Amino acid sequence: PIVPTDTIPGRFGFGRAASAAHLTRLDSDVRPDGIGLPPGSGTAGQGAVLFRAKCAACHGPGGTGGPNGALVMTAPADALALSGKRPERVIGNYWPYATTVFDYIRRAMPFNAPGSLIDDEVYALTAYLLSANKVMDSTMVLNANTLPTICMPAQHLFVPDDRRGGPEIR
Amino acid sequence: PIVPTDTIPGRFGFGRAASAAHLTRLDSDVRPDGIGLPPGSGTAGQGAVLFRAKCAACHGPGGTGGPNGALVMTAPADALALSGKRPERVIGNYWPYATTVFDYIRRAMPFNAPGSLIDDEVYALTAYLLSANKVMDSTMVLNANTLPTICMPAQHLFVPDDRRGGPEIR
Amino acid sequence: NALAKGWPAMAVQVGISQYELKLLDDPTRVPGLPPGEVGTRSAFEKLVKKPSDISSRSPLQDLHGIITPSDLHFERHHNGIPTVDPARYELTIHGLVHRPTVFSLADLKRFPSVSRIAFLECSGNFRTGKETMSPQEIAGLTSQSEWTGVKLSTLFREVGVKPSATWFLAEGGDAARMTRSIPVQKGFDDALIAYAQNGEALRPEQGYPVRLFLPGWEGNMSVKWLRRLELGDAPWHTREETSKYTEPVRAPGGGPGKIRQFSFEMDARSLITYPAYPAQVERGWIEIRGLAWSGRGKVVRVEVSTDAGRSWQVAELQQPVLDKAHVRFRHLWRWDGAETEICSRVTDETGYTQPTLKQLIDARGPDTGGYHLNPITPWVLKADGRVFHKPQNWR
Amino acid sequence: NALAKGWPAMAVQVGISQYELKLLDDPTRVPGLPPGEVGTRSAFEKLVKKPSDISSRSPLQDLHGIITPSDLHFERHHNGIPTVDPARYELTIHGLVHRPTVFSLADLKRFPSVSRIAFLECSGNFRTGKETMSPQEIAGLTSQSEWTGVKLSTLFREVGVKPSATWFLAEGGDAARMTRSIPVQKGFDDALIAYAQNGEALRPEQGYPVRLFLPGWEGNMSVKWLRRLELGDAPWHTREETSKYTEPVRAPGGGPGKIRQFSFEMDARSLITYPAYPAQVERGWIEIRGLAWSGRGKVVRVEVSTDAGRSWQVAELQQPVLDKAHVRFRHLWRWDGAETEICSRVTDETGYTQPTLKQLIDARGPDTGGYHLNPITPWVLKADGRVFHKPQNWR
Ligand code: HEC
Ligand code: HEC
Ligand SMILES: [Ca+2]
Ligand SMILES: [Ca+2]
Ligand SMILES: [Ca+2]
Ligand SMILES: [Ca+2]
Ligand SMILES: [Ca+2]
Ligand SMILES: [Ca+2]
Ligand SMILES: [Co+2]
Ligand SMILES: [Co+2]
Repeated sequence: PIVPTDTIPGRFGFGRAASAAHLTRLDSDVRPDGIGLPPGSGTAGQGAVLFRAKCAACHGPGGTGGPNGALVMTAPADALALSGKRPERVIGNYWPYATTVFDYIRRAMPFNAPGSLIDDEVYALTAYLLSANKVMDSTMVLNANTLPTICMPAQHLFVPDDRRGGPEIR
Repeated sequence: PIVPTDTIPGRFGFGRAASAAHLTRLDSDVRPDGIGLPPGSGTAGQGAVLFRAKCAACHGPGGTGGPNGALVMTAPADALALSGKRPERVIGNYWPYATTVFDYIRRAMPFNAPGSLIDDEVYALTAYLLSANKVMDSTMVLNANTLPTICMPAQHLFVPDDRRGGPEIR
Repeated sequence: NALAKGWPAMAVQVGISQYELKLLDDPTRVPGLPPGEVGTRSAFEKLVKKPSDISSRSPLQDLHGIITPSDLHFERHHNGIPTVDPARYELTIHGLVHRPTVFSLADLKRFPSVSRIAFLECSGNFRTGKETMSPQEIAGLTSQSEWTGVKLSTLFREVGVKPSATWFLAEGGDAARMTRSIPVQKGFDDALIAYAQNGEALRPEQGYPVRLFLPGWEGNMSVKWLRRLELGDAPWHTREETSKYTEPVRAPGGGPGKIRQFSFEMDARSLITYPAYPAQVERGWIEIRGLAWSGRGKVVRVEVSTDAGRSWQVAELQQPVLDKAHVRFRHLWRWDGAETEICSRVTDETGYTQPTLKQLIDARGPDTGGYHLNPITPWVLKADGRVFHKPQNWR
Repeated sequence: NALAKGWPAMAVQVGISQYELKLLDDPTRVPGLPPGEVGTRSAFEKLVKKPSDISSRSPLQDLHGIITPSDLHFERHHNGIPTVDPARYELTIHGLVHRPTVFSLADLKRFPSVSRIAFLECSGNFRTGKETMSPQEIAGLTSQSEWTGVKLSTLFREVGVKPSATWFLAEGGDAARMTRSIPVQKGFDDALIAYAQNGEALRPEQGYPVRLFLPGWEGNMSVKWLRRLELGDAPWHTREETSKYTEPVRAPGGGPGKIRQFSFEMDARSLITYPAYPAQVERGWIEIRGLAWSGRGKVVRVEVSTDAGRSWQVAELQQPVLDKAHVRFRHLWRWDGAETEICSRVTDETGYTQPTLKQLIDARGPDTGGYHLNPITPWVLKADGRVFHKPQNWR
């Protein structure tokens, strides 16, 4: 006889519960609203020193362009527009959220030793890059409270893709 | 505008005509009606000498079984049936056509040097195996005329597969 | 040429380098290996065929989905793998044709091409005898690829096959000069002159540079390293269709036994590949997985029994279900931990349902030999979760 | 670990052994090589990807059918290929879920599994600029596999995703800790937690042992070496969805330009892969062959023009045409030997037809950058049969 199949369960029960310690170790992302930012702080001055030592070889002096690309605007957008040149897409003129700078440096930089910076260093480097990009006052102490308050010039340009197929070319 | 596709041709014209010489070199199969058998001839006596030299190491003395299997019936089927043993499936009790022996030896044997026998040798070895299997008189000269006349005991057993799917198990 | 032949096996065994060991502790803190010209299999995966002198079996229990990686496609050769220079390769078509023609590999690739995913199975693909046999050992002489080539019907038209032609001979360029007689109708139906497999040129083990591919028919007929096709008005009765690849069967009505010849189509078959020896499972939910196929068309149903064949449940078939192709079936089951037997059976679009070995032997007689055996293949699940083959001896 | 990394390339270059050379004269007279544990590619075939520091391109012009051999699947890494020990591998799912859970690889394989054939394409997959560019160089960052894994929806149910969860973060275990925000709906629709590719375990380059696979969506989001999924109520705006993988576009109505973000779906695209640079063809019948695909569903039509886009003919699509999958198209054409331009365009089931680059730039503006460029890609056929890319410069 052909009998009906076993009812598929709501849960299979495979896997183990994730402990709080496990999640603390693993959960290191940062959102624009600041959720995920760790304790600690840093300033642009501290960041400048770190940047020279750990970053400038790849991103150029002051982050203005090296073998792995610029991180800092070199001229105001207006000046570039007048000169007919297109501005490089860097933090100051393209990134919509300052928290992303912290998150990305912490997870991926320096490229040859990712995960090697402590959180204070990441705050300091973020402060350095944000102030070099003129989106933050160079004297401000960056921490979990101040970082999410920084407003990025390009933020209002971002629009989610609303294409849904169909004949239109966009 | 969407226009209709080019008409597909009767011929593409790729490839070159096969010359008669090319086909003569390549076309070396043999059919039960003898088509494909080459000139030349051989006897079981000649074949016995060749077999000892080139075949017996793999198929045993007289072809009665070696590391690569028997080619010759060792006892009549009746005797085996009486003894309860199943006869080995060899030329004399299983092969439906004598021409196949010639064709197969010529294309594939000896296993370690296929294609190394001349046609007279293949006739001789075929004669030897057919007479050892008692389907041919040991004195007969085997050639393109005589080989297709040999009648094989198992021939009437062969039936083409006539299953065509459906529920039946056969 | 052990190096050229042996490199992939070597690579599997090279294992993990010192550099990689360092990475293992925390791969997020050390840059990884750079992109390459040709990818590698992970050093942690040991995926190998099981070779004998004349064949090599696909590791069915290790595979997922329906595509067999080309380097794990089963092998069956009658005198080894020839090395064929593609620049010198030629296919000759002659006999009962209006224009005997020689095609180079480049010529063949110029014709309209087709691709299809289909299985290839050796008709001698059943072994049994001991409990510790894996799907690979029992039925590893089946594999599936996406084959690309020119339809044989296109070449038949090109050379002008005469109406009197009813059979053709396919001959390989290997040391066995493998030769089989094939009805011309199959050439018009769906035969392929294949030059590619899973996106790339055929592998040498599968007939590089060109093989015949006859969907659904016993693997031996899909002649590899194909060099010649001769059109004729009768079969040739080559050694591989008389002495071999034939089955002693009972006569209809019970007279003296017959020998079945030209048994081309591969009968519908299925096999559970998980759980299967040497896997060990835990009680609770188990997804029973396997392959089902038929040489006569599409699989329409696979049923799974978890109580030694007393009751059956319909398994899910992974879509798309293709013609003459391996289909992946899956069936979710909650195992209570008691010893039992699990097995599968397939039904194809002709209405044929996979039989037990006993049904096959009853129908064909005990002398039938090893070709075209497609029995239901039960696995014994022990209370400790180990899974064993249930030997199906009859000789 | 140059050996382990380099072996396939080495094997390609090992060439023909002395023994094989002897065979080449007449392979029918010398026994061939024996069956093996792992097959080899023919030494006559040189099939390689084209690597840069960060990517490696599939040799589209050398491939047949729709399956990309796993070792020729394109690569794009953001800090190399990590080596992940499958025994230590874990996937953690947490955030807005009822039961934060850690799954081992063995756990993942116990869940109900599915397989599907689908393409994966990098959204930065268009290069142009000189005539001597092959399909591999122009568009080699797309490949297709049969992927097997567990549906993400199955895992979502297992951990109990809360109704408030609208996005999830996928994080890789590589040195870039690649991170993307993905709408939860995609997880319920058709996302896969994949552990196998073309029948075998994922290759390291494609995320061994486990990757996310989002059918039809830009490749970067199908995070490789997947180690963590966090459910949340907003996107994270990671660097790869802000600084990268976004496109400057014209504002609707012509205001100041905008930056398009979260452009997930890969627009329908097609490309002739034969004849294409560096092939040279002869006048007469030519089968024009190529690939077509859409991230929004099925391909419904491919048209081919052999007169620089003045007229179009409907090409044949190789069946089965699968959802979000490369489809092989073919079009038979008789070339009279006069210089011309050939190209293809696809239409998908949403009614979208592949545009020209000019249409794309007109719509998006000249500053749009290199993501999501899917233009009609013409080939120039010279009178001597050589085929060249027609550079599509706009910057
Ligand atoms: C060894 C070379 C190297 C070093 C050292 C290095 N970087 Fe980078 N950086 C790169 C590369 C390469 C990329 C691009 C990675 C990618 O796109 O996947 C990058 C990208 C970035 C980006 C993102 C740029 C963008 O526009 O998206 C930032 C920010 C950054 N680096 C910051 C830093 C900081 C801060 C340091 C020092 C702590 C640093 N980098 C050190 C190589 C380096
Ligand atoms: C080096 C070993 C070897 C030598 C020498 C050899 N054979 Fe064979 N022979 C084999 C093998 C192995 C097979 C089975 C091949 C296969 O099935 O593909 C075989 C099969 C045969 C068969 C078919 C048997 C059957 O029942 O189907 C015949 C006939 C045969 N050999 C005749 C000969 C003759 C005649 C010679 C000498 C000229 C010869 N062999 C020399 C190894 C050898
Ligand atoms: Ca988080
Ligand atoms: Ca002939
Ligand atoms: Ca070789
Ligand atoms: Ca079921
Ligand atoms: Ca390795
Ligand atoms: Ca057409
Ligand atoms: Co058969
Ligand atoms: Co995008």
